[in-house]
Amino acid sequence: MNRAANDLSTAELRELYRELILDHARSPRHFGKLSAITHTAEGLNPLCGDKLRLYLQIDDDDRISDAAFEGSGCAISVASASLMTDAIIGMRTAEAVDFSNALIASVTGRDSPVELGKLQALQGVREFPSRVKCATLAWHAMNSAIRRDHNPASTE
Amino acid sequence: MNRAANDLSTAELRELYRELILDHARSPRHFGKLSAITHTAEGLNPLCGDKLRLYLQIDDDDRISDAAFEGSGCAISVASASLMTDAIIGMRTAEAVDFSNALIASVTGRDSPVELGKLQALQGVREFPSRVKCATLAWHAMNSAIRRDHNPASTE
Amino acid sequence: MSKSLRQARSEARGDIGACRDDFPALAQKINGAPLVYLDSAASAQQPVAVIDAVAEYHRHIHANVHRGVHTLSHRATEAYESARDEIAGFINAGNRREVVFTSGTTESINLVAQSFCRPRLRAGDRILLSQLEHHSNIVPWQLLCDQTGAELLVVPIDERGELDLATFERQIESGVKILAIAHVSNALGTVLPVADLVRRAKQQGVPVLVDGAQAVPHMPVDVQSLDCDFYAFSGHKMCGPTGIGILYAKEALLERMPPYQGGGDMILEVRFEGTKYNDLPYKFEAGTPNISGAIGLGAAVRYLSGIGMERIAEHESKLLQYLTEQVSRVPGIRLIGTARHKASVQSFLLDDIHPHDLGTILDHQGVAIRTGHHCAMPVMDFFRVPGTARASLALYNNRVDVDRLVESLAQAKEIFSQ
Amino acid sequence: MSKSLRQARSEARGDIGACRDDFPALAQKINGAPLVYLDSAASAQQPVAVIDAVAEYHRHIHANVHRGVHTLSHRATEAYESARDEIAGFINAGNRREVVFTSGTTESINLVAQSFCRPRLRAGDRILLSQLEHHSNIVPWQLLCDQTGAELLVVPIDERGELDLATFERQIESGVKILAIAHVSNALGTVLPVADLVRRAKQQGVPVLVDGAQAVPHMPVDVQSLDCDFYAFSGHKMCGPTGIGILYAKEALLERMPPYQGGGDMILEVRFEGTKYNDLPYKFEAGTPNISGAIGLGAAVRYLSGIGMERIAEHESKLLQYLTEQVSRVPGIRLIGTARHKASVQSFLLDDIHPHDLGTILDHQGVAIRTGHHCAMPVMDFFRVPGTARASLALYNNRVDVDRLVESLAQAKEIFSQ
Ligand SMILES: Cc1ncc(COP(=O)(O)O)c(C=O)c1O
Ligand SMILES: Cc1ncc(COP(=O)(O)O)c(C=O)c1O
Repeated sequence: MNRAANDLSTAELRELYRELILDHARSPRHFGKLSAITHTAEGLNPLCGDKLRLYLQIDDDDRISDAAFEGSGCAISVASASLMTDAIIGMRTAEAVDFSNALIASVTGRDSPVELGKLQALQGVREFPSRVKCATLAWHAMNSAIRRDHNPASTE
Repeated sequence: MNRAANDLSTAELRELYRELILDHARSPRHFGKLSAITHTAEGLNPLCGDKLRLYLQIDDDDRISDAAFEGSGCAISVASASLMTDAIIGMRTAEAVDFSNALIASVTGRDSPVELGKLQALQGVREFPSRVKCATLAWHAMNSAIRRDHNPASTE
Repeated sequence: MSKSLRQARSEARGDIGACRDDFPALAQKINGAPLVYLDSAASAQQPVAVIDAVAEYHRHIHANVHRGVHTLSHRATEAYESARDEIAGFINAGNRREVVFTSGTTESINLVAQSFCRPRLRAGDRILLSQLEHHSNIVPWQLLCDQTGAELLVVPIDERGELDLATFERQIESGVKILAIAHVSNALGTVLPVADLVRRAKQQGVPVLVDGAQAVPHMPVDVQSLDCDFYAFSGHKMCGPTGIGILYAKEALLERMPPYQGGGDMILEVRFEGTKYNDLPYKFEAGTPNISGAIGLGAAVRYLSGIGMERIAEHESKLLQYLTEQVSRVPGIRLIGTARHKASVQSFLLDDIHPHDLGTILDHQGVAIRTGHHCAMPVMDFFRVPGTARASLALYNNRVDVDRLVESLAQAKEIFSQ
Repeated sequence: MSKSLRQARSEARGDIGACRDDFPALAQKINGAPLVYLDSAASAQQPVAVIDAVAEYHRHIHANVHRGVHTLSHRATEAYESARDEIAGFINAGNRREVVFTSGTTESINLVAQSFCRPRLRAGDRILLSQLEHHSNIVPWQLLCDQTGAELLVVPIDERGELDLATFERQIESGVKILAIAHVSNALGTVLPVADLVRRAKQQGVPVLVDGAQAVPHMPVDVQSLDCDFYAFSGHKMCGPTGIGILYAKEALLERMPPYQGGGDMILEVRFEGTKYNDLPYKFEAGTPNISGAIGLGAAVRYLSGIGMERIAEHESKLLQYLTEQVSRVPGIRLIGTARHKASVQSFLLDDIHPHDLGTILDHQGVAIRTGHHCAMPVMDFFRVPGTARASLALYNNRVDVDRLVESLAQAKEIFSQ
């Protein structure tokens, strides 16, 4: 394999596996159960066996007062779930769903990237179409949980 | 289509549909039931829907004392059944089966043509591989009848 | 004349004759004569675009689908799933989840019989078919009757080969649990008034399966406007590969149906204690699918759409009219199937020549027709014939084909007049 | 070096390396690097001989089979049926009637579950599988349990990925109605002692289905010497087309089994009052078969036989040994599947890198491996891993492929050590 191609390839890989992603993958935030759960959903990625359960606590004001997740998955899906839970706590559900849809559209490359703050780190998957499903799994699960959809959210 | 090819093709066709074949197809001998039936078998050709039932009367001496058939089929299969019933009446069963196997081998082109008398007329099918099954249907049915095999004889 | 010139001229004339050159199989000689292929109702030939799409898939794209992160697997999955989208668009399915890849019409019908009907049928329940069905739309229901004690009810046909609608009206009100009916008869060419039949069935709450094997290749089909619950068809009859077909089904029904086969890809999670099924349409696609078949079918759909199903229907309809006229003029011809609304097929008998003999004589002059029962024995029984000779058309046929057919019928008469 | 020279040299060395050039897909670059295809257990690539056989079939031979008198139909039938003969010879079936074309291993197993087992199972009856089965050899049996009230019994495996034979000995005597077992595990590579298992099962009168999807491509298989009742495999894993597979079954069993699907071709006679089924193997081939798939599979069998299954087995076995050695040396590697008798597959994990991430990093360097549960979730559960990375070999792989794999594992470590 020639060196130039190799370097390019490595650069793209480093873009995908940024420090922030690897950090969240190794030490996911909000990992575990919640004491009071109002909404929950499962996310399954049959492609690689990523599997997570998302817990939300939504208050009377329709605000996500707490969020957590359990499960196992690749670095991308775990980091994505970790970053997501961090981001959505405190949002109203409608806001969270809008944000989620914007993120999904952005990483699938359908829209031009929106302002995502830290979640910008997930943009690396745009060059890796087969990994988009990993990045979006938690977000699909959140949408299901808010919709109170009882089928496992699948990215297929 | 050029004339030479056309003539050749016509010659082969005339070889297949000889006068003797057309005559037996139009006026099949031994067509109908027998009054006393000791052996019978059905022959089916799923390819074209040829369907015949063969009736044999076999005496204590293992001799075919009478034979007849009913059913419908193409010119080749009806003529073959007609010629066959003509030929086997009076034969011992072992002899009939030998004759049948020789005929089948001959028209399928597996053996060099044997002396078949009138049945020589069936040799025309050798040039028409898709019609061999028509020519052999009655013969397979005869073999089944003598074996007392209760499945319909099929040429598939 | 160069190909492009000929094409330009024929396109200017508004006909689709030039497409014939896209089909390599049609350029060969058979028994010394140029092939006249009048057996597309049994299986159609493939244009180069389909042959090449399949070969190219295997040269550069192939890997197993849905389960891989590597590039080829991703490419193969994209190609396979785009074919589904293309097919969904072609028949105007509500969405891609309603388009299930099967191995053909036969499997599609068996799937509906076993997965949709079997759990909900009781002894004495009725299944309504018509007398002009292909065996593939009869035998699955007979097996189901054996399994459940249900009974077949058959809509009769008349001498033209049309449905007896008065009888249908009575039958549909007699407690039928499913209506399974052809869109176009493969033996007679009759086009059934499917939209009307579906409307009547719906009034009675009867679900409807349409066997579209002979319709999709020959006319625009819109499953939403037909409003049927299930629609089945085969790739190989529409210039696509063998071993691939489609079951279209309304999403709400598929959701409630148990899987037909078990295996890889149709599950989300397998434990010995129990298994979670995958989403639609995957729940019904167990095991490694016919990936190249799906891709070839996608290419066939693109090819047909490129010409336009309206144009194809018009071309075939004119040609069928010409064929029927020309063949009718042959002394001793008896036409079988003379419905007012027909597509692409004409069955006939000549004198007392058995169809099988006719087939051989025509073949010897390069003219390929089908002879026999056409997997529609009840139709043969109705007309009290052991079989028919059947000429069937596709987009690539033309008047020369019809003229050659008529010439060779004359020769058959000559040989049999010895 | 010219192809023929290279081929001559490698043949002189007695290896089969030159066959790699027969596979066009292997000559491409992926992400800028030459493709290293280590995913043949999911689906193998096709040699030109197979790609061309299928294209040539559609260019000059295609028509529907079994039902036509015209030349193309006859040629297509001959080609289709010769493929059956070739396959029968390849696995040493007793005769061609025992070789049923299906759409793949998955359908073959579903056919046996539904047609052979379903009518003879009662609530509480037992079906014996092993813990290393592919989902395609689990889910059909789970569906059958739902339908009949039968129960699954599972032969456990040990840490190496070998069957626990002591437990098997007890289980096989506990009133089992069928044993359904892999010949080679797709996730672990374990070769099961199938002939011994069959012998023990026979002593108890238990019929045996062998899932040979991962065996037939990699070693000589003789169904008569194995003495199993059913043997299932897929075309696409053995360099043949997708959408085609085989069910081998003993004639005496097939004779007594009801049809699996109903449709054209599997019948002799259809009346609404009842239907006569066709002879073997046609009784089990409803509808227009995957004709080009069968012909492609015939070509694949000719290609593999031309090289020789013994030579292929030897080549792969040496290469697997090399692969396992080289991979073991990578610090942080955990091998999954270390049976004493293995074929063509090595699963592993690297550090705490998720297999999916590993797959992406390798793919980015042109190395295609499979990652995930490999449709064998119970195996993953046993090893308490969410999935593995799996490198799998075929006749066309070589040491360079292995070396490239090892290099790219090193890069993965580097990326993850940030
Ligand atoms: C051991 C084993 N059994 C069964 C199957 C299923 O084969 P297919 O998907 O071709 O039906 C596979 C491969 O996917 C396999 O590896
Ligand atoms: C009307 C009709 N239905 C069903 C079928 C069965 O299709 P297939 O054999 O492709 O499954 C055919 C063709 O054979 C047909 O013409």
